[in-house]
Amino acid sequence: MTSMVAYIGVSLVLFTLGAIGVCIRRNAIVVFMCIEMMLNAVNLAFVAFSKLQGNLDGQVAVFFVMVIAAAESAVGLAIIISVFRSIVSVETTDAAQLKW
Amino acid sequence: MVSSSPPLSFLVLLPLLAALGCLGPWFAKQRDPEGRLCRAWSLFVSGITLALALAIGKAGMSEPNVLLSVSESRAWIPSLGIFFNLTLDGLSLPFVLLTCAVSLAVLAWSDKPKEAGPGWYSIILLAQSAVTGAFLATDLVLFYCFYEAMLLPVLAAMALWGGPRRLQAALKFLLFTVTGSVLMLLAILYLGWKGLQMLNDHGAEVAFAFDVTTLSTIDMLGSTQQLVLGLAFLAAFAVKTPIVPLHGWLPDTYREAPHGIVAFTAALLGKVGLYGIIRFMYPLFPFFMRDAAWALAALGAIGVVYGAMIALVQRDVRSMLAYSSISHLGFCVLGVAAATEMAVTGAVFQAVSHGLITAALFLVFGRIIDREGARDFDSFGGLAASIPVGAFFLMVFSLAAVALPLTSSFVGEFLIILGAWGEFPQWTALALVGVVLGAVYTLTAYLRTMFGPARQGAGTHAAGDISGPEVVVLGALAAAVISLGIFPAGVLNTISPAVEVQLAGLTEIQGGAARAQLDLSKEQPSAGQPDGRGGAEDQGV
Amino acid sequence: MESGDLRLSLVVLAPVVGSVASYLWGRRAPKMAGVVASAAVLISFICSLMLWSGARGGETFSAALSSWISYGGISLPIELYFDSLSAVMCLVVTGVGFLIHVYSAGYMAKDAGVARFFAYLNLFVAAMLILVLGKTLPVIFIGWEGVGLCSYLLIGFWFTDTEYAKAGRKAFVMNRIGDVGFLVAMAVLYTACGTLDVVELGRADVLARLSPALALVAGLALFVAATGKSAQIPLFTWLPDAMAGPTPVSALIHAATMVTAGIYLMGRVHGVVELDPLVPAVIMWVALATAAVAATTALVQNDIKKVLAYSTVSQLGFMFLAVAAGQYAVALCHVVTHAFFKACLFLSAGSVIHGCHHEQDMRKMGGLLRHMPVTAICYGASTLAIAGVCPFAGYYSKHAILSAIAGVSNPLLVGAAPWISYCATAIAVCTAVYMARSFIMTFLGSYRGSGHPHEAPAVMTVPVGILGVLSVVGGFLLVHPIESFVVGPLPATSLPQEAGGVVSLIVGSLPGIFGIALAAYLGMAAPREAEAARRWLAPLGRVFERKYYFDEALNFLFVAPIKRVSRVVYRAVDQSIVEGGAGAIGSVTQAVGELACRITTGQVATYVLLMFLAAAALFSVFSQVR
Amino acid sequence: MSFMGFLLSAMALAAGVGVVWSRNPLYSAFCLIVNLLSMAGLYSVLDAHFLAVAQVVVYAGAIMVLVLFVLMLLNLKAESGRKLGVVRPLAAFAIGSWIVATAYPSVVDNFKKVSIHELQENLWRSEGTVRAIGEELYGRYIVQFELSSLVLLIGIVGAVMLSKRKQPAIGPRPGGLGGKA
Repeated sequence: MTSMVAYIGVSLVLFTLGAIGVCIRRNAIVVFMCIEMMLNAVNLAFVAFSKLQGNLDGQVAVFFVMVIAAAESAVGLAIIISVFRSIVSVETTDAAQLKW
Repeated sequence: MVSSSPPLSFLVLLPLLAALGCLGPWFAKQRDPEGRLCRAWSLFVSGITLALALAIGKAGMSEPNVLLSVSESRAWIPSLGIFFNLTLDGLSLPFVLLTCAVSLAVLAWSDKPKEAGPGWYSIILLAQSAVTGAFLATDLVLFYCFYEAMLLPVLAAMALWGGPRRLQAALKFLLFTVTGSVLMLLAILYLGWKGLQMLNDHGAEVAFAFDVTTLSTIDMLGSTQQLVLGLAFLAAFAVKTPIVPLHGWLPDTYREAPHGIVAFTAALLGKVGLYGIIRFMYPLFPFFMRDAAWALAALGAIGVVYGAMIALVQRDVRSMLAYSSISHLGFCVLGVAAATEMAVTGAVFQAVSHGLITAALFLVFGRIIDREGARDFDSFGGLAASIPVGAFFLMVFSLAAVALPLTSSFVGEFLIILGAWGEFPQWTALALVGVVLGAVYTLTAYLRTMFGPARQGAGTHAAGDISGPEVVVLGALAAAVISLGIFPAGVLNTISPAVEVQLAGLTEIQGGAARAQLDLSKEQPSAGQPDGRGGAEDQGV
Repeated sequence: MESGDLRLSLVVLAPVVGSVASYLWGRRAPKMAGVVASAAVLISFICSLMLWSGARGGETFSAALSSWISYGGISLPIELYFDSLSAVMCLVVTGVGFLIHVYSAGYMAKDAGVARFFAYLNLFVAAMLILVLGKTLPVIFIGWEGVGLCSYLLIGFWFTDTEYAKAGRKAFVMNRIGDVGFLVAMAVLYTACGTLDVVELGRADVLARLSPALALVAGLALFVAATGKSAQIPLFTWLPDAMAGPTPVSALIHAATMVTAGIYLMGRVHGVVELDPLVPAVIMWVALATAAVAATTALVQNDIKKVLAYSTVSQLGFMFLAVAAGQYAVALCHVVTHAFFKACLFLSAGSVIHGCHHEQDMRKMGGLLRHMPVTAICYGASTLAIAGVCPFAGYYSKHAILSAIAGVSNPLLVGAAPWISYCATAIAVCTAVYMARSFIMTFLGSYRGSGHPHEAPAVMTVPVGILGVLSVVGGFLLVHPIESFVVGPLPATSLPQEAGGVVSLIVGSLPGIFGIALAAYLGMAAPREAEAARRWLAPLGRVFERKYYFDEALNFLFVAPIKRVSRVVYRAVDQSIVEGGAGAIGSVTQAVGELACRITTGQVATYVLLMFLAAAALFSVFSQVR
Repeated sequence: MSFMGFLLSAMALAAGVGVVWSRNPLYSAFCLIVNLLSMAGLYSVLDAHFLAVAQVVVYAGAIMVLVLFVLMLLNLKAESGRKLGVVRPLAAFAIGSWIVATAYPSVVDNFKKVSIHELQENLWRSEGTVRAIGEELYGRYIVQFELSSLVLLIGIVGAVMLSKRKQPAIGPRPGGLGGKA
């Protein structure tokens, strides 16, 4: 059963990578992709625990995460496009009007 | 807490109802333009309250110097142990009468700010009911509510009808007082919580967790706790009294508020602070009061000299009166700090007499300011000829302010000096220096206003000499000051036993066994044994 | 209230009622003000006489007017007490007071505020009587501040002139400084001895409770009170300025009654004063200095009232010399005789001023003997009395003082006794010189003023005449009887015996005669020597002229610094610390607020990073917890 | 951890780094696709067969296609020249490594406590199939399932509204979400 831990480790590293990506990258779409990656890391952990616990709750949770990810990507990309249309750039640093 | 005849809470409710009445439609602007009807209504109600207070006082005090104590108790939030406890004893009766008298005087005083409609009367009645409540409440939470409620009408009046810089003054007044009282609220909550715990442990069926008499009987506070809580309470009362370092708000407020309100504030709000120290801090924090006595007396004495010196160089009438109030109240603080029965009785008496005198002074100077249209002394002068009645009353009250014998303030001051000399000879001597300076600035003010070559008064709206209702008001106040000065025995007999009860906690821990056997029978045929701890030996000056 | 109490309270209440009545009645009929006021004082005088006859038999009366401050542990009622000492003072106050009231009815007849004047004057007499009849120190204090108030009101009577009003304020403030001493003494005596009753404070066992340090404090505090009221150094500069008031006021208050209150107080509580030998020593030196300063200043004054004012200060110095020597009865006699001749001098000066149309400068007078014979004779008689020439009143009391000084028993003073008596004699000579100078400048020589002076009306000259007679007869008639009469409350007088007979009388009045001769020689016979003396003494003259610069010194040491310090305190402490403090708290919170705003940079990345950081922190905390 | 699991994990991690590191967004998109596919593989290793297939269809198929489509629409080339600066990446990397350093050991020692379930390991070997997931979805999670459809609906409506070209003047300023440029 110790092998299960490895998957959790992988999901942790993947999640952190995603988070770092979100912090580092300026391009909105890459940020969006990193968020997707973080979601996937979480899904991996869900599945690993589902196997460990021996019931399917984990997998159902992953299913719902996917639903949410789908809806989120639709809306997210729409937002990115409309931002692009107004400031002709997809850099997060340019969309900085909400400042003190 | 036996509940006697209901009228005690009427003292608070009557002015409240009258105030709400004043705002009613029937007193609307167009129906009663000058507010004469509204003024009559508020005078009527305030008069009844004064009569009621006298009746209750008289009924409670059947024979001489028995401890007068009329009380009333209703459940308010029983689960938390908060009760609507009102008690009228020898300590609060003089203050309640002072409140009714000053409010009646301010209501009767005819010149109010022009733009103030019936709202003026309702604000003063509201303030009166709050101050009366503060003087009667023995439940800490109830006292806190009244203590805060007192602030609002004064604040509203000042912000609405005050002088040029009224908003800053109102804001500063609010911030100073509220920061002080919030500290007190924390202390109250801690006390109540601890009290509730102790009472439940003892299985008391009705837990008066916030009632000062109950709390003072179960001594539950270690000396460090008393220090912290005492400082919190002192913060609130020091701002209100005001004790010198925390008096920042006073000059601005007294400069900017309209005449009536500043007379009301000067006469009453300061006294609640002093009353609070005697009523709550002595029984609850005896250790703190004993240790802090020296510092408090020092602040009081410094306050006297500080206030007097600054009043000396003021050019604005109102700030001169403000600093003179600080100086007079510094004397009362010295009396309260000395914590001997005579000094505290003197302090209470001095506070009441200062209330009457300051109210009158502010009203008379208010009339002169209206008449001159200016506030500073340089534009005054030579008014004695044009307003002889005003000059006479101003002379009477200036002399009373200088504590001339046969006026009430001399009795108070004399008792404080005798009582406090045993405890703090050095601070009393310093306070006496302040008294001399007091004579200087008061007479200088009178000289620059009244004497000098006769002038008709430059004010555009020369308001003419004092006449009609004002003469009655000032006459009544002067009569009170003189009669209290010549026949103070009755009032002193009511105050003294009540003060002794308050100081019981303190004298217990100080004197210990020695204190108990010292019977107060008079060894000296003529004058009583000095109550101060000072025998001859530790008298070194 | 058996008859004694009724008459005693009447003595005090009559002037009070008189004051109110004369004001109300006087407003409508100015003439009646003087009449009502004088009647009231007369009633007091008659009651005092009746009580005096009782008191002669050693009987004492007391009357309680109100249970003033008596509750629980303390009882200090307003109680009057009439014994031989207060009998003498009462008779002087009411007697001289009555004469002055009659006089001022004429003097103030044409003044607009005559009703107000008589109201204040009656109130003053009432206050003085309370002071003299008080049984306990607080009751004496009531009178003490009452007379201070009335002198303030009367000095500043013509308040339209700011200078006069300022003089009134100066008098009140200086009295107030003395009163602080009185309050301190009362506080010390009450806390230590437990009583403030005058008779009690005479008893040895009560005084034993005072520790030596406290006895010194109480004694000095009482003397400070006396200096405030009886114008000794340094609190005497208000008396010359008090001449701003009408002349009858100066006569009554600043010559006969109020200024002697200090001596009465010393006599009343002589037990406390004598406890510590240092106190009488201090009194002796201060009194001597005051007498010297005042006498020399009077030499060069040209305003007739100023001369009399300084002479009063000097005579008060003499009285305190007797008090310091322990001979209180002798001091009391000098009080009585001084009341007579000084009141007569002031009233005749008043007549002169009245006659010369309010001219007070002696250089513009002269040769008034012809125009005002009666006033001149009375002024002359009083001058001789004050100079201490034999048959006149001054001789007996002043001579008694000089011999009392010589025979002083106080250990600290025995050594210096001879020197002090020499100085006192020199001062007596000086007194004679300036009084004779004033007589010569006013009444002899030719009239140097404008207009033509006229004799004062009868209503003014009669009281002056009576006082003149008293200052002649008062000496040998009253001095010895008074000394024996007041033995009860005051210690018996023990003067060193000297040979009786005419020789000692002449020797006794030598200083007076010598002084008068000197003044006559300089004044009339040899103007050139007078001029030379004046030039030679010029620098010294200027010092005397400016009252030894006491006024400037007091101003420089006290008044100016207090004002400057107050301004500095107001600006530094009040404005910057107290107001600034509140302001500072406000600006600090604002600054912190601005700092916190910096964090919202608008960059999404910054917010995410912060979220990430927070998540990390939370994670590490919770992972430890389990 | 079987060999296949190890291999797929390595691929996933490499692709993850690729997504974050690559300059051109297109390359990071492709790396993400590789990552998603390797995740699908891992699911099947962990017997979640339905999810593996769903992953490929939903994530790789739908979402990534949409992302690529947007990338083409906006024809983004490589990042503009501006260097990213040093402070922020360093901070992010430090925090990331801090999380991994603290979280992993605590996860490991917790696992030791939770090992009593091995017994049921072979019991549900085929559990990850469509039937089992279906029974679960339409059994216990029926409410959540219906709600998820609502989420999808909102997503669609949102996307349509946001990307409409000519906005009627409903916004405070003409021309929709005005900006600096």
